[in-house]
Amino acid sequence: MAIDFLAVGPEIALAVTALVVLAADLSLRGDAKQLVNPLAAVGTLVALLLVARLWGEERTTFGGTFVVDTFALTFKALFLVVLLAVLGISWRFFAEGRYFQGEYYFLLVTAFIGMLLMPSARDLLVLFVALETVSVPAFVMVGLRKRDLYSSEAALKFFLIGVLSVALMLLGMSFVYGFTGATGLDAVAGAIGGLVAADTVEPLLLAAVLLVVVGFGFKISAVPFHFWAPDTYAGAPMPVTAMLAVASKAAGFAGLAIVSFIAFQPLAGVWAPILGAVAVITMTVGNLGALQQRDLIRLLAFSSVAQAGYILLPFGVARGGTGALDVAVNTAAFRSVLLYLVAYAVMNIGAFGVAIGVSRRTGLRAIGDYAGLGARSPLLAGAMTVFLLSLGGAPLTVGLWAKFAILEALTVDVTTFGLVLAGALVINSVIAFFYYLKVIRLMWMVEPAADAPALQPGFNLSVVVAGLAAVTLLLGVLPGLVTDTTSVVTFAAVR
Amino acid sequence: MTGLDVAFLVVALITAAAAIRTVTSTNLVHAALFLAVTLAGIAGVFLVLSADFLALVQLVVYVGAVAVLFLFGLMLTRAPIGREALDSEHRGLALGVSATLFVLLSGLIIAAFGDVRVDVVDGPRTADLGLALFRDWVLPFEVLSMLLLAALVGAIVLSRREDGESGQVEDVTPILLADDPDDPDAGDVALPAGEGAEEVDA
Amino acid sequence: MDPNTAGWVLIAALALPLVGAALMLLLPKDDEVRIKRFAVLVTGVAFALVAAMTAAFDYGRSGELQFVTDVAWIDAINARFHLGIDGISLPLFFLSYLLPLLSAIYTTKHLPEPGKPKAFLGLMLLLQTGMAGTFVAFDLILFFIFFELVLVPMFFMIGMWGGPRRDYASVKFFLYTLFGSIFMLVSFLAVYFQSGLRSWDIVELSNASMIGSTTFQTWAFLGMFLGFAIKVPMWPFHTWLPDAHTEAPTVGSVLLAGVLLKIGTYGFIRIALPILPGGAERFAPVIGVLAVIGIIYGSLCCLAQTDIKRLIAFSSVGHMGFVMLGIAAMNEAGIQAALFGNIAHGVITGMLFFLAGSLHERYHTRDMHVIGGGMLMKIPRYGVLLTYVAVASLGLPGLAGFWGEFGAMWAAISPGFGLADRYGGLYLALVVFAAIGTVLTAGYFLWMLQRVNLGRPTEKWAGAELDDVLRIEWVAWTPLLVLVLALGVFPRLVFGVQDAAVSVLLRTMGG
Amino acid sequence: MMTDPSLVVQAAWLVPALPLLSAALIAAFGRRLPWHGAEIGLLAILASLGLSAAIAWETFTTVDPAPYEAAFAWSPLGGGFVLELGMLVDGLTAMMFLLVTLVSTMVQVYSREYMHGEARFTYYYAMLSLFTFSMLFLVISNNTLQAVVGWELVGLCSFLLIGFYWEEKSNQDAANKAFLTTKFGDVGLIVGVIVLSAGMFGLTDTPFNFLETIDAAVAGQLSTSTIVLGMLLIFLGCVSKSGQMPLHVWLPDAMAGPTPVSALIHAATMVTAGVFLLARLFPVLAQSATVMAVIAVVGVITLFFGGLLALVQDDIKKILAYSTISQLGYMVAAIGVGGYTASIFHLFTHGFFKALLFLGAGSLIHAVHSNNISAMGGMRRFMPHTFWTFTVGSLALAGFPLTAGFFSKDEILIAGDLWALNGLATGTAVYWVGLAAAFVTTFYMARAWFLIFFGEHRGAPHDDTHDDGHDEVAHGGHHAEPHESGRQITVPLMILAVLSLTAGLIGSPFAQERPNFESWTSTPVIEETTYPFLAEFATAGVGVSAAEKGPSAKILHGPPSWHPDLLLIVLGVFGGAVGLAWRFYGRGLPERDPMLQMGGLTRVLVNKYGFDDAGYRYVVVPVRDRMSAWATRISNDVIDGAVAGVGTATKRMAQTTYTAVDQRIIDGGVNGAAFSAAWWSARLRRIQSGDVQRYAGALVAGVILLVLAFVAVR
Amino acid sequence: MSLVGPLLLATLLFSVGVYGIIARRNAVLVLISVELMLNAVNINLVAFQNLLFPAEAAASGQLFALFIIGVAAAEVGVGLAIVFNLFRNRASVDVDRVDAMRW
Repeated sequence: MAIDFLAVGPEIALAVTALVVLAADLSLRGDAKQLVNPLAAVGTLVALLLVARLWGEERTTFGGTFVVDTFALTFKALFLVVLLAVLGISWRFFAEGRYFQGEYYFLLVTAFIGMLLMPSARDLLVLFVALETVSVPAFVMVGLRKRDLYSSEAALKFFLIGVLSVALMLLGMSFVYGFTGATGLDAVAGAIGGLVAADTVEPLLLAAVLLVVVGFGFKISAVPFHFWAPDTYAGAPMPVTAMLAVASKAAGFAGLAIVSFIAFQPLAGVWAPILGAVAVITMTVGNLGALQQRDLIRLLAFSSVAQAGYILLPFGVARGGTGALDVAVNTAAFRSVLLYLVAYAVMNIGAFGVAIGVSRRTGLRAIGDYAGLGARSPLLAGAMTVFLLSLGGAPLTVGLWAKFAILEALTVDVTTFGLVLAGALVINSVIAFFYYLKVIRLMWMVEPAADAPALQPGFNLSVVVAGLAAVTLLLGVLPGLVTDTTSVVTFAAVR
Repeated sequence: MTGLDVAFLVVALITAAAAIRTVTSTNLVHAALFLAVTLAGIAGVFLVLSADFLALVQLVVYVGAVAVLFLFGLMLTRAPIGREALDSEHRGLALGVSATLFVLLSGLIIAAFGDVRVDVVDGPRTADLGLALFRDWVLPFEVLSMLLLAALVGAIVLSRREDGESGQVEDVTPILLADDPDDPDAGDVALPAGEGAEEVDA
Repeated sequence: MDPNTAGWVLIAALALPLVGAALMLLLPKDDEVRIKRFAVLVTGVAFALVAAMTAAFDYGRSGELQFVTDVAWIDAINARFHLGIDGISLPLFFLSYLLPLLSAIYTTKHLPEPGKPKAFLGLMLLLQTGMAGTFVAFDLILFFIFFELVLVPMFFMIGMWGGPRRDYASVKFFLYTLFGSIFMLVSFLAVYFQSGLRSWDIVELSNASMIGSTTFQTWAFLGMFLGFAIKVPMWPFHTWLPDAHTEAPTVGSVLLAGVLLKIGTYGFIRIALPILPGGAERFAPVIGVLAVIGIIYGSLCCLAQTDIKRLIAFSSVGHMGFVMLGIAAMNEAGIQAALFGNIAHGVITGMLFFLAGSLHERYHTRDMHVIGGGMLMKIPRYGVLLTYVAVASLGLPGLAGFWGEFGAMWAAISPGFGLADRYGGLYLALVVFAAIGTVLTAGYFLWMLQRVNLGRPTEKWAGAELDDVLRIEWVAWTPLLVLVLALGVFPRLVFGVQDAAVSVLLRTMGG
Repeated sequence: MMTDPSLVVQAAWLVPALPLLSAALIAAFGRRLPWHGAEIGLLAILASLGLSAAIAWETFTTVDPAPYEAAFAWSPLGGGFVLELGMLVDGLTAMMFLLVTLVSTMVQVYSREYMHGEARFTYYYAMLSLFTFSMLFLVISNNTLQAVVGWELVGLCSFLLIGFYWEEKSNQDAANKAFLTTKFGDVGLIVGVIVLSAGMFGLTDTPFNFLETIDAAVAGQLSTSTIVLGMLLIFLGCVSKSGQMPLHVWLPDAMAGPTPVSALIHAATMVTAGVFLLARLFPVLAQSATVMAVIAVVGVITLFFGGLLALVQDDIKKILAYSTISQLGYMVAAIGVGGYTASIFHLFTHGFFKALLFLGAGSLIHAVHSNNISAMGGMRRFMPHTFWTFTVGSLALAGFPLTAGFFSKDEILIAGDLWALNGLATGTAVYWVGLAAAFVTTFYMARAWFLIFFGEHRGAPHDDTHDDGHDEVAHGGHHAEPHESGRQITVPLMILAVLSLTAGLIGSPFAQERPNFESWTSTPVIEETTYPFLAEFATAGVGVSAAEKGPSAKILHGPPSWHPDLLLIVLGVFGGAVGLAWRFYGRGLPERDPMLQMGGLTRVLVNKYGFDDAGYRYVVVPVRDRMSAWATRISNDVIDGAVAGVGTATKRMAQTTYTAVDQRIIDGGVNGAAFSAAWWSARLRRIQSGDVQRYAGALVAGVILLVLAFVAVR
Repeated sequence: MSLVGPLLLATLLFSVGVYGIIARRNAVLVLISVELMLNAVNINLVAFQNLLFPAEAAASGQLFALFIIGVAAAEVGVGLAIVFNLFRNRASVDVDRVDAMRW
């Protein structure tokens, strides 16, 4: 059995990059250590090129546990671009903060290996390992500000909740294995499909399905697995927060999508309404939580919880059947998740980028510190405005299309439940604008404090932020650039 | 009830008792030792289930390494001893949650597998395991190696003594948390409506 | 330019303000005079272009789309970039180019605090594109984009240049409208999928046979209803309006009343009714009742006001009630009246807000008690203008306000779609109450005039130096003042243009 | 259609157009002209008068005139309906033209002296012209909607002229009251027009057209409900505009305007618009017994009780105002009893003698600087011209035989009598109450006449603040004695006096041969109008020949005829009333006015039956003050409360002031939701306790719940 | 042999682990509880593999357990490192006191 090395090319490239980074870190001294950042970026670009090379192909290797298709490649491209952006906003932060740069970049790249693996994995075991590969380095990265109490605390909370979730997920996987005798997703789906057809689905199997979802629920910080998120986001170094909020979450969604839409698709009639309800609760809790925050990072954390709720919504209308309409609904749901994640990545990293730009030198991150940002740094404030409006779903930003895609998925077949979910989305969007507008208002409509320190966002960060803002607006006007790409992703391709 | 059942029952009882003592023991060292017993008991379970290789791995990795690691951990953190010191006030919550979980899952398990009995217990042989590992599971295996490396590096980074690579603490920009949890008003960001209402009062 | 082929003109007209806004960014920040002049230039050129379009418009075919552009836009969801203009759109489109020009002229003299003309005028230009776009977009998605696009600049306009409670007002404005518009989007999507056409094209969907079941239509209409009714605003979704108006800078109020509110009624007429006639038929009595409640209620609230700007704002609730009553009539005359009411309200109330703004510039208060009367003595020309516009607003025949109000009542006496048989009595009652509303309207405007205009100036103002109408104000206001009279005397200026288009619209509804 | 209408008739549109032009010209250039704009107004109105006279002559001499109608499409209204802008010229139009332009001319001439030196002299003339235009526009209209336009414009001009002295609050209030009261009636008018036009849907594209509506009604194409509802609502408009009870309250207050304005607007023209409209639509309302009865009853009530009110007035203008109300009551009552010709004949004559009386009163006021008859006395010595013209006017008003008022009032009484003979009680009421009111009329006019012109001159109080102050022109210098007004005032008085004496002749029994007033103002449609309901009531009667009985009867009018019995009765009434008045007032103002000594009756009259008070207390105050507050409260406590949830909405229910209430709006709506959102969020965040073990517990608990949910869903 | 026995034992161990995570104050003891949970899963996997699917060629169950052991080791390492670091910062490893960030 030959291994298709090209199929795992991006992963290999990142693995090599990780090792090179580690080696370079050991051999470089002082300020030269900064160079590991461009080194990692080069490796990422190579991986990106490999993704581009693979684009449009469908490959399967490792005995069917690893699949390359447009769905996976889209995610991989997304992760790699996010990695580039995170590298961009990390450079100065880590270089000036005198953290463990080499190790940080090594851990970062390693975590991304896990992410790249996630959308390709077609086996519970591989999914588990991929998930852990994302998590374990993340546990460490969160605690990288070693002398900082908050950082340690954040790491501890993240770790404990993460491990607990993984344990629950493993328990579920073990039961799934017990029922199906397999860990390959297709095999699991087949076995479950048989059970569904024979109408011999044990409640335990349903419980197991739910438990498997838990692990991803942790990654995507869905309620009630979201508790770590605000605390961890607040305590972690900001680039790590950005990574957690975006990449790690996207990876979680990739995994969740695969598991739900492939392995457990025959049971969709059971898990869809529950996930829909969880989605509604998640976005509500996230938005209500965000309303109260005075710390921008925590606000963004709760906001990202809410966003997770939005992304979860399409899962709520998933169908267990295989009729034409069912496939259409599932495909739309699937695509909308993907589209939203792309949009979400762009706007959220941007927002964190601005937050880093404001607080890296000053340490200021209270929302109140953003007063008059428009006067102090119009570009940062302008970009932040764009990102926040986009997060809220304002027109001419990519955020609108993301929400649009979700709504589209909910209404492909007009059902009462779908409309309820849509209604929840509407109401939550409005609540969300409350706190987004609060920040925007502060930035533009309040005079800056007299002693507000000067801002030096730095070149890399500025480029990243400006680029993301431009992309946000560009995709806002021409969403076709993404929607046309994701439309290639069909449900059949996932199957 | 076969001999296997009896053997399992004995081992299981020991394991369970040790496990419970692990989380209830008031003495740190005792707890760690009970953990070792539990892990060894699990190795015994594996043996009864005729998973010899796993039993061995269990003994070597867990009883030999992990339990010792925990012991070191306990020593290094100089934790105090005693129920109040070892248990938080969440005991009630913990008991409720875990008991419910146990009852729920047990019920479901019995409902699902209550009538499954197997006469011959025979798992894959060790050679098959090796073959499968490098035939079917080589991808996760390789990734696991990266994971272990990352864990190693991470653990070293975190537990290394120096502060930052230059050893200078003061260069670290402190985080100014906006939310002071001890401030009762924290987070009560005035809503616009609130402002409006105040105007009326004035 | 040939209206059959010259789609580029429409695009150019839409793009001009955007380009202008971008160019304005290049001007030096401190050169206020040049920035203001540039804004006048941009809006002026855009208006000239639209005026030329109006001239070139083929009035013989006002029921058909002209200046059409229809190209692919987002393939994945079949959204198209479809622009066009017909008899229904034209007057509103014209208005959305006229008012910004006048606002720009007005701003050269009265720039609201805290200055920053570049940002202010830039936002206004952005707003203009959004407003104008809604009236010519014939793709639901495109419409939605323009519809939403309006929010952001208006939010900033109110929030940065508004009155003391601007924060509150701006957020309220934004959230209210947003709330409705997303429901509207849900409805759009439902229609998109339910129609089976996989098309967002308004014309195509309008011409389609009944989409979905009656139940579906009702629910889908509810979604659109929320979106549009909040924008209108209909009672009881109106509560954002007085705040937004009161706090907004003068120009913001003018554009808000003059064009923004029209988007809601336009949406009803252009989208909700033709695409979902079944739902509309079911909703019509509800709309009618809410509209009339709005008329009475708005007038009553006006009676309680002391802030003149707030009074005008509440009067909008009443006037838009008449517009909605026309829509509720579900017949040609009703739609005609609604559209006329739209235009008339835009012109009159826009003018009233100009006046209220200038009043504030002079007296530095809008409280009628503080002003205390005697304005007709102190600044007579200004007083005469206020009387003139107020009288127009209370629906005096011969001025613009009358035709929309009368037409709506007239149309409602015999509503279309068989509503006359089922709800004849209700509609008669609606007409009666709407007519009573006109008395209340007259009441508050007369009381306002009495409190502001008549009598002798109080001691506080007797010695004060107050400017009568300035030259720049004359320039900015004259077109509106003329329109108020012209529309009143020649209602066919609007009725005639719309006639064919409304007939076509009603045909697509199958009524 | 009139065959070959003459050029004058075709040019009838010029009659309203000229005043409109003049209004615009005066507004634009008036200030710069030597007469400050009055010359433009005069020129225009004289031209209009000339044209009107020509049209009147044309229509008067034409045998069996059919209306001349010309119109063009004003605007499409949607649904294929067209609104016309057009003119309908027939005898009625011509009569109104003549009346309006003539009185307007007199007033404009008169005003040049009367308003001399006014700061807003130009504005005044512009408004007069505008008013004249509006009235003529209403009169010439060929459709109801156009008439509504004119009607409302008339109302606006009235508002502007009543409030001419807007510095004083009382005048502002009077203007507002006039506008709003009539506007209230306009609700009826507008809805009525709408209802009537709705009846025409399907019959025509021009549903507002008068002639088509009349034809349809006569042909029975309009449903009874349409006619009853539509006409009653339109009548509501007439009630308010023509000062019928109970919406007459604005008319006395409207005397706040300059006296010539009162003469023009509140005596001769605007207030007759209602009667005109009823006459215009007479064949329609003749289709319904209900409508006729309601109109008659309202008219009867007004003509009597309105007249009573004049008994206790001291202000000469108020006396005339109540007299106007009473006389309008006669006209309306006449319509209600089928006296089409009688009604508009009285309208015609009343226009002249009431304008004369008002202008005469103005002359007096001009001289003594007071409106109060108690401040006058013995004026015949100072102002001989005013005296004799005023006397003529009073006689005409009192219906002294052979004056204009005598013929027209008699016609009304006769119409009532004929109606009664057909078995309709309203006719009886009109006849007897009409007679009683004639006594009252004569008495109060005699009272005023004695008090003003006889006895000693009591002199104007020097303290100007005693006056209502609204009508006085601020003349420099002190007048020791009143003196006669100038020629620009007296000449119009004389012209009008002559007309008051002679105008009745064309409708009198002296003019039984055609052409007379009846043939002038009737059209074939009117003449052939039948009362479908009359058959039910018909008994043998005079005036209705046996051949005409049956399912319907010909309209109850014909060539004027002599009624000697009535002449005697009228003379008796006149003599009795004058005698009584002479007994009370013949020797000047008694110390205690007997009119104020009638106990309860006086109180009721002085309180104006409580209408004004009631109107203010039960309509204005509740609407303006209470309902508006309620509305705002509803907005907050109910609407937004529903959104916001009970908890937040009821928090400060007690606060009733507007601002406080408005804040409830704020708490409600989206922000109310936000408030509750904030409330929830404040609670929810406690869950985020910071304690990771609680998180873990919550997590597992959540998992358990979800598992249960899963199993449950299954 | 009955399948329920090992499964119930696993469930018990898992629940005990959950109890420990929530109830134990000392961070190291919490980590120990985590190990209990992971081991419980292993029992499940092995029981299923050897009792239900002994012939499965990929030996997924046992190998899954093997991977879990490996990952658990990694987690213990990282977890202890985090706890040490926390201890250095606070001189305490009481989990329930670590609540500087909340709400």
